[in-house]
Amino acid sequence: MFSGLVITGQTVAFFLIALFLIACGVMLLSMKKVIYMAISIGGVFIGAAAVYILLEADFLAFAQVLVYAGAITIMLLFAIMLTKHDELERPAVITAHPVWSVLGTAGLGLIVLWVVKFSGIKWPQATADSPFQGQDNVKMIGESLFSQYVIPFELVSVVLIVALVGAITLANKEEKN
Amino acid sequence: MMGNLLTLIVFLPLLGALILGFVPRSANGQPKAIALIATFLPLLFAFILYGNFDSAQSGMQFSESKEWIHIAHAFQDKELVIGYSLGVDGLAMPFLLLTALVTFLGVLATKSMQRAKEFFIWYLILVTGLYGCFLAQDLFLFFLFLEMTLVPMYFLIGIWGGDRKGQVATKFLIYRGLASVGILVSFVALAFKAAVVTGTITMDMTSIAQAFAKAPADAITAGFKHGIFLVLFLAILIEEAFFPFHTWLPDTHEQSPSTISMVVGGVLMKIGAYVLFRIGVGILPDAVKYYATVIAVIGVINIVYAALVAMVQKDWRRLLAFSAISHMGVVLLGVAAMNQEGLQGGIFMTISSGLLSGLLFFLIGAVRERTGTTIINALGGLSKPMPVLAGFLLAAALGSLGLPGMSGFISEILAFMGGFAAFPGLSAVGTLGIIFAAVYLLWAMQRTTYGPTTAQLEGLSDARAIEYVPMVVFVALIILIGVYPSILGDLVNHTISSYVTRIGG
Amino acid sequence: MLSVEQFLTLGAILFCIGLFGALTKRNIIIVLVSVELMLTAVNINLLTFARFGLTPSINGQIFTLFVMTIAAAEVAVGLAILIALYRNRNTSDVRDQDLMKW
Amino acid sequence: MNAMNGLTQLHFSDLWHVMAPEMILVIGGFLILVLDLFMSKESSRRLSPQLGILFLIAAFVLTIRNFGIVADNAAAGGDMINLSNMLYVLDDFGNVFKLLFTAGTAVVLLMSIDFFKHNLEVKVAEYTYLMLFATVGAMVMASALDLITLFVGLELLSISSYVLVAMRRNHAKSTEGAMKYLVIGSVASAMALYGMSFLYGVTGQTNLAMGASTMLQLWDQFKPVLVLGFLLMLVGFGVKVALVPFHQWAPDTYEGAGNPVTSFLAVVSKAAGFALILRVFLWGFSRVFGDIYIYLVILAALTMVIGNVAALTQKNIKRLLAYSSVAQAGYLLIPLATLGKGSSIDNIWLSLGQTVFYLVAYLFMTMGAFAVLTVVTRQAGNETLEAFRGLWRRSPFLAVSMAVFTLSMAGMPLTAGFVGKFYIFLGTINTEMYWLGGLLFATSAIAFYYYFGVLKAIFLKDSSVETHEKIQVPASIGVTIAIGLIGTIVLGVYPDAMMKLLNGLHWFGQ
Amino acid sequence: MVQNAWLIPLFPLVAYLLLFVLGRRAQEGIVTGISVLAALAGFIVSLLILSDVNANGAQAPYVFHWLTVGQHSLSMGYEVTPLNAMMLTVVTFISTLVLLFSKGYMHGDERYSVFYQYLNLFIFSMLGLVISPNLLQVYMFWELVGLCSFLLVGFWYFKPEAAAAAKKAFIVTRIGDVGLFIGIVLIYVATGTFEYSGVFEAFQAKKFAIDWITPDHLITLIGILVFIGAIGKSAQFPLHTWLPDAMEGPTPVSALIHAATMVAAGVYLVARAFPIFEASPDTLTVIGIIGGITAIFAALIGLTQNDIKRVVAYSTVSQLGYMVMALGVSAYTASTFHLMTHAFFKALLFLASGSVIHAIHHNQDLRKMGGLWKKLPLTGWTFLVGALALSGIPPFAGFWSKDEILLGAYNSGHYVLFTLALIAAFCTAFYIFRVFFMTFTGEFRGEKDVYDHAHESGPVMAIPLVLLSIMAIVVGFLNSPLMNNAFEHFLFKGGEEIGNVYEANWGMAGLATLVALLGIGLAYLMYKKQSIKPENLANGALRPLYQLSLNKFYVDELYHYVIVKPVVWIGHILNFIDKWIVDGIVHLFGEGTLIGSLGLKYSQNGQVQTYGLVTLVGAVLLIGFAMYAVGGVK
Repeated sequence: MFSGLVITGQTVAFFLIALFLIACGVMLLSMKKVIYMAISIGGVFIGAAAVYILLEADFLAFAQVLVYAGAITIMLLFAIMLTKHDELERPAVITAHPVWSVLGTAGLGLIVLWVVKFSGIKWPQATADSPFQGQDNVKMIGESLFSQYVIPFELVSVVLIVALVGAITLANKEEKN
Repeated sequence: MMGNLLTLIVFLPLLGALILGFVPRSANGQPKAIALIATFLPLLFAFILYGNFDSAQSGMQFSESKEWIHIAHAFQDKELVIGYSLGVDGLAMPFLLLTALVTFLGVLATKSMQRAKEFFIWYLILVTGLYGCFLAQDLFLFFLFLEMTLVPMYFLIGIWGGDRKGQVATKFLIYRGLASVGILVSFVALAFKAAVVTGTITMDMTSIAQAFAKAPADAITAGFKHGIFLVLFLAILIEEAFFPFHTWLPDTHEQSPSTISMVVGGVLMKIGAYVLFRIGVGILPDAVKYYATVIAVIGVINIVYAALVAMVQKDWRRLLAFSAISHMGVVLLGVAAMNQEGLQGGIFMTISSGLLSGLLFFLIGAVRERTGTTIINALGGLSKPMPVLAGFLLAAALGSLGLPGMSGFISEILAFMGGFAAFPGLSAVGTLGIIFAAVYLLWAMQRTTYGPTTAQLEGLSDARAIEYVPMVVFVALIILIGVYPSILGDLVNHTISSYVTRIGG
Repeated sequence: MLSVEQFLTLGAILFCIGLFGALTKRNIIIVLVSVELMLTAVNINLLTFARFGLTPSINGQIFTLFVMTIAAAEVAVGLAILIALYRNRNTSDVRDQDLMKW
Repeated sequence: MNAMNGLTQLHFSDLWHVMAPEMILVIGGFLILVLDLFMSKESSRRLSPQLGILFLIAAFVLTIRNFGIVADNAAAGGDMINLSNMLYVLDDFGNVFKLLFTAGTAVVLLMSIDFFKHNLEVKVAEYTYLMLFATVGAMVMASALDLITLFVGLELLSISSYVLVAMRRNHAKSTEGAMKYLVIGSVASAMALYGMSFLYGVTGQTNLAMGASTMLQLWDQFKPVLVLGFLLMLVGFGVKVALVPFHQWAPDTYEGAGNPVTSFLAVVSKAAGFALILRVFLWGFSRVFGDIYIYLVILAALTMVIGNVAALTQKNIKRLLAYSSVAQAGYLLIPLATLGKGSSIDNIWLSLGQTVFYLVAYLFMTMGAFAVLTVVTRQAGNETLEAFRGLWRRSPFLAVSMAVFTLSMAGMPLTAGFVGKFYIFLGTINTEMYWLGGLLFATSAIAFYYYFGVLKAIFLKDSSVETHEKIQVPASIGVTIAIGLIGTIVLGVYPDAMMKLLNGLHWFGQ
Repeated sequence: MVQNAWLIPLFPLVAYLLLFVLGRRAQEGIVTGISVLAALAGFIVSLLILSDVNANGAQAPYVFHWLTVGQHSLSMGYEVTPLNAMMLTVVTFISTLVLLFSKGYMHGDERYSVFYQYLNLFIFSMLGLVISPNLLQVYMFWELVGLCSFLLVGFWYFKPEAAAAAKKAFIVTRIGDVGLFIGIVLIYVATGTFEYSGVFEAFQAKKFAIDWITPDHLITLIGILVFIGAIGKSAQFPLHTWLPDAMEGPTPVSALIHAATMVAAGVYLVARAFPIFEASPDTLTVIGIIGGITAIFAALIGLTQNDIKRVVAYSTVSQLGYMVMALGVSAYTASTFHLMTHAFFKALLFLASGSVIHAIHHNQDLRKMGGLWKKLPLTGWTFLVGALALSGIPPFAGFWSKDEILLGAYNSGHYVLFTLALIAAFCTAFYIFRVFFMTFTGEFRGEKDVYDHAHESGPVMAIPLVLLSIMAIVVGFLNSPLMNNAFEHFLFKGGEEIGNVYEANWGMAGLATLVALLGIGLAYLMYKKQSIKPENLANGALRPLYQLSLNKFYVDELYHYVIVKPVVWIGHILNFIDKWIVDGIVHLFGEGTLIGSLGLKYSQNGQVQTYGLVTLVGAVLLIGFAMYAVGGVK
């Protein structure tokens, strides 16, 4: 897996970030207190933003921090506060469910891993020169978004309206008639 | 005038059902009157057709044909044309008459009952389905009518049946529902295969038969024919209640009201035999020939097995059901022989069994109406209180066990004449059925009409005037066919000859 | 040099963690969070391909943008539903939600 | 080219030319949204659904107009009418589905009028425009050729649906159903996206039309990853249309949602799912379909069998219909699956015709059934089969209608359902997948058991409801039932008109 | 005249239909009148035909088309040969008398008219059988006479024994009929025709359309199959058991059907179709052996029976055995001649017995009779004539015919058969005179009251007895040297001779007479003189043999336990299989599906995460399978 891997700053960063990401993910799974879980997800989002940067998607990394680590995590916290719950996850009853879940997810993971690494697919050689060399990430996205992808862009606005209205409709308090 | 007679025959009952839908529920007697008219007119028309039928011709007569549904690209780039086409040939004619007769007499035989209006609505829908099955010249149309019989039957058993009606209605429905799968698969496969030869797809039986007849050997492989025939045959085994798929029939007979038993035994279960003749023999004769031994073995198993089981039945209706299965085994033997005698015997036996079943179930229904039971041991000495009914019952039983001078005999001997030519050993085993039939029928007769009359059976009334009609008509026909079989033979002779020449060539 | 496979592997691991969380965590909020984790994994995939794919292009980044937006909308609606649900049942444990079964 | 090199400019006229129905619905949605702010609560409640129906009819009409445009274009031999480099296309495939969606949603709204009367907590205006937006999402799924756009459309539909299911927010079952739908739905979305990401990774395209040719070249080299992507997408979409084993959310959600919403999910949402599946797999994978159709066959077979078997012992009528709709999804998958074996262009037209015909039949019978169900269960106060006991006495009209719908679903002749099944069946024989065709009708035969269970309750049993009172059918429901009835019977007795119509279509613009 | 032969069966048919229409309430006088007239008319036509045939010999059959089967055409029709002209005359003659006799015997029966209907139907069928020109038609009438036998045996349906006997008669004969059925079907398959002439030609040419068996074996097979039909109908061993039971029917029925006509049909068939049998020596041997066994077997049983009608019935079986044996040894003339004489004297014996039975209130038990000579002198005389004829005492009819049979057996070299026949003749003489002595001599052993009321029954019953007695005396002369074997000449008029004919042998005649006289003497000693006590024999050294004979060699029991019971058991077993296994599997599928459905239903546990898990596992399986199938990139 690591054969031929040249240790550069980038790779070190990648492995550190990956480690952080996975650790946050595992924390998310293993934490008992809901609030800690919410915090660990924040970690995941931030770690993901770092990966995005490694992948030369600066704008998206920024958006990730803004939307996820910011908005969504805050929203989650609100929701957690709005809904009372037992602080702790109740102790898991031993059932077949987690076993199967492990098997299922591990199975999927292994399959994907096999496809990615062992199925004999020749992925393109990664090159140092970015395809986006010298171009402004934000500008590229903007141009593409407002020309080629203007239709989905408009549609997303409708989606957001739906989400907005839906959230309000469902979550707001009972009107007093 | 002949132009639309077939359509009238098929749809008059349905029209009757529609009209019945608007009759107030409280109206007494009206439903039956309407049902009588709606089944009598087709009977009348059927006989008009019979009168004008040219039995020297082997093709379809009185055909009506309209294109109905066009399905583009159904097969490769071709358009499938489904036709609304009706017609009668020598094969269909006897079935048409049988249907007309049994369904009309069925109405006549129906006693007053709860929810009579609905009964007759379902009944008339059923009748349309039955007519359609025998008159349809388009495989799709046939299938449609076949499915159409399922729904009313479900209700007729389910509402007016015996103590296990729910279970039996469901069994009937699903069993036959599954059978229609095989029928549909084979039908469409046949149509598509024929299209390879002719270049146009149609579900018209005649054109498909012609396509198969003249197809070069490499265009339609033997393997294909054999496979399709097996699928079809499996369906027929269910439709026709052959061992080991017969168990729906005794249950259905046992649980149905007697009118429905008449129709099931007289017409409905004969659809399978009709398909066997029309499609099996008519379109896939090579496959029938190929599987002849299998068919014959199944036929003989049915003859003997059903007869043996019939012997120990305690209920008349179950006994008659097994008796019918045994008789239809003879049909299989005749078909397996694939010669003129065997096929003719098969058709004779089918029609004969239809008439006899109709009569027997009518009589048992009449007995049941009076005594409240069909359990053989609970009856006895019925000749005393009801000599006429007992007499007719005896006549029917004798006809059923193959007494010469009645339809059963000529059917049996023709089938065996064919059978012995092709499968002497199997046929010899099959003749056991002739002995067993005498045993179980006479034994049941002995315990039912003979012997001392028990006290509670004394003083029961004999046949009413109206009940003479079905009895006399049935017996007259049974004897007519027995004495002068040409009346049936001339109808089917040409059609069968055309089948047989195809096997030869 | 980093290669496609490593990023894809990371994505797969995250996806599976998210999936596992969605299937086993009892708090609906965490379940929703886990789904977000899965979507993040998808995003990593998309961006990897956008950068290192056979034919790298900006499309992957656009796709990611849309996924993020939609994910946000989904979470918003999810939380709203949760609140409504909570109001009705006074619990946010996903395993208590079995009024309807069989 | 200038600095705006590669940028495509969209003019409103182009948009209107291609997307008029979608636009009119979006406009309508916003209009209702705005009007709701200014109107009194009462009048908003009264007016919104009517307005919604009006807009849907407008969209319907505009879609019909689009047929003409496509036909003219095809006659002139022009390229496919599209926007943004084939991102969004105008063809009869999309048009047909749009007709289906608008008509379906219109009927749903019609049914909803009665629903609102009995569910005062539901916010009518929100409900109405969410329906319209959801329909837009469905339309996008039918017309987009771009993964991103398709995804957005899918989510527009899904998110609207989640909210719609939860609309009876004081109703524990509704919110629970919504939650289940949302959890499974978003997991499925994630799966589908994961699959799309692989597809994108190999082709470098989000556009299906352009990606397809790249894919054909790279198929052998990247087969595992492409198949993986395909299957992940299949799983994701499979959840949306409730294929077995991805179907388990459906009964719960169907039961929890209000009747009109359930019928929306069962009909419009499912049809949209199939539109999506057809779009993606026909455009993206048609040339390599021979390698992958077998998975569709497996799923179709599983779905037919499990869906029908699971329904056998179901006593709750809504859950029963849910299972039934699962099973129908199995039937609907067959036309696509058979394409793997018969890949000639004629087969594609046949498969499309089959799918659409069956969906239309399915629309009529399902809508009708849900309409009857609404009235009957309300009177009985429960949703079990018992509610139908002796219905023939209480309301012959409802009884006969329900009988027709049920028989149609069971695939009895002279109903739309039968013709639909037969039509699909033809494809299996055509491609010599006899067993699949056999299974199609065999499972239908098994399904007789539960469909006739409904009929049994209606006709065989006597009413258990103490009062034998006649059921009053509200006008809107009555109209819905009548539409269903006429559609079911006309398509069953004279399918030729519809067949001809389908045959005359320029499915993909040509 | 021969072309009008169809009239003969038509008369009784018309009578039947007329009576049927008149209904069961028709007056007895009218009923009898119609029937007797019809039969009489038939008799007269028969006589005319007889004379015609006597003058012109056999003629080609008259046939008409009946049914087309492909290239074959089945026909129906009628023909007259010397043999069946003889049969027609005998049948119509005896029928007339029996119909007349029945007026007295059945007087007052509730279903008097029905009885006559059945009788007329029977006569029609029997005549139809006789004049059939082809085997198919024979078979049809063959079954019809069986039906009438069934109806008439079970005439007193309310008696369970009668019902059982009727059923037994039908079923046992049907077993034989199936043999015949297969036989004629094979004949059709082999030769393509049912017509006698065509069949005979084919059998001569030995060219058959059957290839799975050599022509010679086929001939034997067909011969034996057809003969099985005769075994059933003519109550030959081992299918003889139905005939004694059939005595449950009214006595006129026994006289007509179970003595004179129907049971002789088997013999008639073999005689009529003799070329079929003649073509295979093996068949003839089988026929001879079966006949011989039957003759001695039934005679031995007849020794000990206590029911007057049963004794006569066993005698019938035995005599039929004679006829069959005669055919087996190719004594064709002797057989047919015995067929004729037997018809007369056996009908006479039955009617006389009937007269006795009628006189003593339908009691048939010999042990309750005795000393009736004084009360019933005419009956006694006529019975005596019949008994003498049966015993073969010259110059009564039976003497001539039986003598010829013995001669035939002896001359053909079948000495075992000859010996059997001789012993049987002894037994015959013994048992019939046993009956005679027990009935008419000694003291009445029944209730005195009955004895006092016993009297002759008037002319309707007397006339038939007298006429038959006369026939029983004179008819034997027809084929005696005294009349220059007129019968034989008549029989072969216009055709070839069939079978072997031997010169009369007075030594053989003496031997036969001696044996008969010995039998009569023994009976005299035992039952008249009582110098040998029958009880002593029965309970003494001969007890096992006595029991064996009394219980009819346990054949019925054997059949019951070896055939009937097992078949019924098989039926029960198959019914069980049908119910629990064949239908059980069906239900298993049904129940299994429902259980599966319940499983699916309860797997729907309301947990969204379970749903997700199922989705995931399904997806993993699907994808795993796919990846396995794809198998990586090469």
